[in-house]
Amino acid sequence: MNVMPGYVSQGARQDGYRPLSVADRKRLLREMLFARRFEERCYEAYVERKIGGFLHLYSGQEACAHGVLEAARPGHDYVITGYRDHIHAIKCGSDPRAVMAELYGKEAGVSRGRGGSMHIFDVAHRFMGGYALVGGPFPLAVGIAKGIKLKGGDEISICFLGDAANNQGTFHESLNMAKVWELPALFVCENNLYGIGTRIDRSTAVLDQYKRAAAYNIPGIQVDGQDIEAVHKAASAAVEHVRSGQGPYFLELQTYRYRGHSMSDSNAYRSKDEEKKWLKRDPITILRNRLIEENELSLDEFKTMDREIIDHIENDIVRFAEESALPSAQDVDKYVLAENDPWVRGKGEKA
Amino acid sequence: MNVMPGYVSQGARQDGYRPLSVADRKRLLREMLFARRFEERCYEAYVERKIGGFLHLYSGQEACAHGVLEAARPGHDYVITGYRDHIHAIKCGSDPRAVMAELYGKEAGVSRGRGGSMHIFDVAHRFMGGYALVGGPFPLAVGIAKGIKLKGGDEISICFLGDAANNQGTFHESLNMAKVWELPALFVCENNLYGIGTRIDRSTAVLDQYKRAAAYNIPGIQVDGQDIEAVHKAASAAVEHVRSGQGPYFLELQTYRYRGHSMSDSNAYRSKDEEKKWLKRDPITILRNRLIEENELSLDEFKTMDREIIDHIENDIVRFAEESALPSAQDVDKYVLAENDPWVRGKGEKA
Amino acid sequence: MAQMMYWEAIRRAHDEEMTNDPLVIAMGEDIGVAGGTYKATQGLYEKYGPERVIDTPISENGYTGLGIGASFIGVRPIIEIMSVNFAWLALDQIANSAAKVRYMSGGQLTAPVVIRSPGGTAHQLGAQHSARMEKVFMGIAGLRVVTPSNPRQAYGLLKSAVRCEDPVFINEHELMYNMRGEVPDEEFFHPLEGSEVSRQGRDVTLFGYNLSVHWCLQAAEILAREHGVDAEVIDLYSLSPLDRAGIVRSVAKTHRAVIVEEAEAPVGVGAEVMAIINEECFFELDAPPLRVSARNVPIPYSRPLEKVAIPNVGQVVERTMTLFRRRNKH
Amino acid sequence: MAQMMYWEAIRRAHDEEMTNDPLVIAMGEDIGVAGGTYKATQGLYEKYGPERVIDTPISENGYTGLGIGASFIGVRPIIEIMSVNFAWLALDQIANSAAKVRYMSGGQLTAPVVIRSPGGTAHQLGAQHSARMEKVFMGIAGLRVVTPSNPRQAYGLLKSAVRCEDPVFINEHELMYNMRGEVPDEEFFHPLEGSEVSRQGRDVTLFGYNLSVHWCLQAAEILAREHGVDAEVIDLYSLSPLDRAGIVRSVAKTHRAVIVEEAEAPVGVGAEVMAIINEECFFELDAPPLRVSARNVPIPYSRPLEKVAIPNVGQVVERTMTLFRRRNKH
Ligand SMILES: Cc1ncc(C[n+]2csc(CCOP(=O)(O)OP(=O)(O)O)c2C)c(N)n1
Ligand SMILES: Cc1ncc(C[n+]2csc(CCOP(=O)(O)OP(=O)(O)O)c2C)c(N)n1
Ligand SMILES: [Mg+2]
Ligand SMILES: [Mg+2]
Repeated sequence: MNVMPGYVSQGARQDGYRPLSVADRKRLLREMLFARRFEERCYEAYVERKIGGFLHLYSGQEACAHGVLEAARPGHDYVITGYRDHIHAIKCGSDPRAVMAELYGKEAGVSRGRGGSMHIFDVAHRFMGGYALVGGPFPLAVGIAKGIKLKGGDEISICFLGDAANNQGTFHESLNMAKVWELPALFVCENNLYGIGTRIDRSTAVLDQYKRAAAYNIPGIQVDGQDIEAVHKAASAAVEHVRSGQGPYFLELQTYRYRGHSMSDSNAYRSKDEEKKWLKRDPITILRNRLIEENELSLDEFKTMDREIIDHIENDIVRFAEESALPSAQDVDKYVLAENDPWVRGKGEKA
Repeated sequence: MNVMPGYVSQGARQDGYRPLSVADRKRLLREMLFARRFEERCYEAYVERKIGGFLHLYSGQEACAHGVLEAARPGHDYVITGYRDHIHAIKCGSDPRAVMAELYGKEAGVSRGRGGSMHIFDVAHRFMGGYALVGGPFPLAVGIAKGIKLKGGDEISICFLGDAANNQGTFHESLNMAKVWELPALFVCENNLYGIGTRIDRSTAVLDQYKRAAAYNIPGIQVDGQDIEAVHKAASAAVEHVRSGQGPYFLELQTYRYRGHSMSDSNAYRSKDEEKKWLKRDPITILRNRLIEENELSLDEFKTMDREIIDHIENDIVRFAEESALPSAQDVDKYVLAENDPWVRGKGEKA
Repeated sequence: MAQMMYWEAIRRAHDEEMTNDPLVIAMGEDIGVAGGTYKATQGLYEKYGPERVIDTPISENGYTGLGIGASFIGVRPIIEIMSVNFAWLALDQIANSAAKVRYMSGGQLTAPVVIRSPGGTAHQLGAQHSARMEKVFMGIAGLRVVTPSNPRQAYGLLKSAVRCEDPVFINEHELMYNMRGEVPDEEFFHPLEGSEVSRQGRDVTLFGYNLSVHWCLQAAEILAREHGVDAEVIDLYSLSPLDRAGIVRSVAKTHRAVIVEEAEAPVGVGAEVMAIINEECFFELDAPPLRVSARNVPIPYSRPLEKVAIPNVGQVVERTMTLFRRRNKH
Repeated sequence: MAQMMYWEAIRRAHDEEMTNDPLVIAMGEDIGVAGGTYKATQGLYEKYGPERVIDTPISENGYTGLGIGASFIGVRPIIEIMSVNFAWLALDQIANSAAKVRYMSGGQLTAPVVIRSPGGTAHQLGAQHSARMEKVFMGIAGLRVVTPSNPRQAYGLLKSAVRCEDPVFINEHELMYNMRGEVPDEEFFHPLEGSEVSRQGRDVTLFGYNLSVHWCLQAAEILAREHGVDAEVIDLYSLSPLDRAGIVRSVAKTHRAVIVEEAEAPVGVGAEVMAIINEECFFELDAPPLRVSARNVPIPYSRPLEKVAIPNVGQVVERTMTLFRRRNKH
């Protein structure tokens, strides 16, 4: 199978597309670089045992979340994803300090330390959560889309999941319902070719994931997920399709994760050769080099940006996480059920 | 949507097909007529409260089970289906008396009265059961196919299910696995356009069910399920494909059930007009008229055949069911677990 | 007070709540155009339309998850699972999403869905249509479980479940949809917690829920008439949380307890009520508490087998009397 | 006697059974090329090949059902569900197909599958990766449930489960895969029913299973050393069926019972053991039986919260001592 991106199908209207400005592209470069440094810093914190549980890092896939959400309305549109969720939340508007504090299990964490890395939630920014069961978010995303339609808003529901998640029954059931009821749902498949250690061709009968959407009459397209401008262009058309009431859409992004599936995974199942090929297509490097070629950026500026980001993460974000307080053990029973919900006591006549 | 059959896709090799002989067709006419009378007699028995629980009748769909299994090797190939299962079992070789006795809840029933109408089992004839959860048989059928491949036999695994079952997650998961592992599984979709009272276009994004198989790289075809000769021809190619080791195959048969979904269903949701259209395409009448046109059969012969069948069902089959004994209440705990399985006690050294 | 059937009471609750709040919706298989297998949603499709009364595909985990997701943003779905047996397919979304989202989001999200389903053994439906799953739902932290034993409860519990912020599973019963009973004409909301004294008694407490409450009441009549035993009957309409105080109050009075459950004994309602009694009022007991349960078998189709697989009134009476014959504890 | 780790014992059982019978296969997510998340199938892919050591797609209900179907015609699948939390997705095929097929076919078919899965709370895996589901499986008639507390049991129970005609669920534990222990060099098959006296004692019985057996043993040491209480520890390696005789034997000797479970209390192992004690030997009790359970919450990620959510040795000691301080029954 061809593990390199390239093939792009028809399917989404590309007309009326407003390309990213230089300022936008510089900002996105900074955001992606920040994402990379943030994740790498999480890696260190995990090694230092400051972060526990399972930790899934996003390094290598930055152009996916940033390219898609740049084309949508983060904080307004609803976003939901799996356990590899830090960066999606931050791009939706979450305070990186609160995200890091969550990984540290602190009360100041986005999910008050109850969720951890796999369960980042930030409802104020309409980041509806990271979920740990593969395929779990599909029906939830379609449900949010149903809610949007009922309420008559112009939001859309965006579901980011991996390639292997598409083999879960929920994928099938959810895409069918999304189409039957013409719901405003955008399915983004970050196809990094592996489900943990199992390569896509060993688990999946159809390698091009966007083709599976055809089984539900849902338009789909496959795009190079390492080139944020390509992602942004395709995503703009996809978002427009969904927001304009034309029903669900499926966007496949061909990408690659640099690190193991989670911290406990060594990547032994991948060839160094394959990894090298993909490292050559690093999303940050691609955008950086383009801006340099266009004389919009110098290598020094980039290095300065990088230093600033590293300092910011260290002195602001990590410090905040380190210094904030752990939840108190007395609160262990909080948040199981609603606190004194009047309807639990009932109302009106009763025997 | 077009509720009438007709459109037939490419996909299955038709070469080397040996058409049915006149003798075969006469036998099949008798078998289908028997099936119709058997089911109608069940209807009466249910009204007389001789049969309990849920009863799903096959009237109208006879050409599906008979056409497909005539092309396979009943009793040798493994067959599994849903709750609408009497006729599939009988075509696999089950004694109709034991099937009727099962419906009567008698110890002499195929499933010893434990199963009832929805759970006809006859393992001796490789009828692996009727199951009451929609979509449940998909993975079981694929598992049987996996077993065949492991054991190296030339059997195939045939799964008969309805159109609405295809919206269950098990459909998606099972077809994907069947293809990834190239298993000898034949999926037969008896598309009667309804899941209980919900018409296919209200629950399903893709109306032509054979098209859904493409999402798993599984070849599929759509055939007129009311013409047993068309079914037999397509099924012969499908069976050949699967038996020759080319992997799974999907066969969609366009058909119609005459009665309500089960005895408790009035069919109120269907237009009389639609029902009339389909009654004009009765599978028994189609074959009968063909034989008559060809002067291979006279109406009198047919009527005699019908009388013989009715007598046989009444005096042999129903009588057997009526006269055989109910299970004894003392046996209620039997068949939950294996009886004195030595491995439960263990073996060899233990602390 | 109007007399109405159990299904009519459920239908009325749907109708009132859907009129009250445009974000209350009903969904499930064949609940719309067909009006619902047990008529609990009859006429709602015509009245509220396809956007709010939704015939779903046969995708239990999918449409249950869809309802849960919609509830995240203010929708109040009433999801019907046609038979509780099909809920085995939806447990992932119920247990992993609905019941856990409030906790793991630190209180930011909640899933105020109502999932209704008939959860008893009807007549000869066979092993795959006769499961009783209340024990499974009771074991899930973050989920409320209630089970109405009459039309009044069926109406009032659904009303409160729709308004409540928590996910609520309502365990109904195929054999009860046509049961008649009084339902107040004025709107009311039944408490989601607690228990109800269905019959006052001094000598022994019979604990029941849903259909088994009626077995207990009939048994109590026989016990009074034929054995001079005055039984109290407690209706455990809330299975999660169970009413510890109510259980203790009654046992402290009668000093004897019998739990009658339609399900098989292992890790069931009977075991949990016994555990609560042991924990809360062990020293009040004059005899060991006992449970009358179904046999631990998949439910057989054949009538004589099915009959003995499920408990009956005679058994309740007979087992209860053993508490009086058996030697006293002291 | 060789010392080996829990995962090595499971791997050895796989290897021996796969050598013994070509129809024994292993399947699950990442068990083949990757060798299994907890190494329980390490090296088997290389040794037995892809037809018998199968990396499945992420389709829990699908591949579990596939294993069940294969078992209908003589295959003996050992199915690994990577984490028990994912088993919520496979309960339909486990409960509706595997557990019921023998009964509803009148004994014609049986589903001799083994389903293995780690079913405990590890370290900070959060609400969706910390479920303990033994109670759910124990409630399913037609399914055997065993749970090894050490490498010897892990080896011997899997061996017997593979040979047994019934479907068997093996509840393992993420925190135990690296536990060392003795396993006999000679092949052996551990009984699938019964219980084991892990420590003899006179004053009180501590019932545990899987990881909680070790909490009980540590608590017993402290009780002996610091409180002069001689505790017996019973290892309930078979959760379904539970060993009624073994439970009674011990309680009849010690007259006091404490059940220690890693799961939340409602409708759990503790409740069922209490119910059995009430039914079988109520009059032997000198004090109310009690259960030490997890808090009834989804498991939190943050360490201090997670720590208090799960029972610990100190709690077992403390709660046990209340049985001696509290006024005697007579
Ligand atoms: C229901 C379920 N099954 C299995 C797992 C274990 N698991 C976690 S991530 C993963 C692989 C998912 O791969 P993919 O969907 O491609 O996402 P990626 O990790 O590559 O981003 C698996 C098998 C799980 N968390 N949930
Ligand atoms: C898991 C599950 N969900 C729902 C049902 C209720 N039910 C029984 S048959 C049926 C319709 C199935 O339609 P289809 O698959 O087209 O088969 P047909 O009855 O038309 O032959 C439904 C919804 C069930 N038995 N199992
Ligand atoms: Mg992936
Ligand atoms: Mg149909």
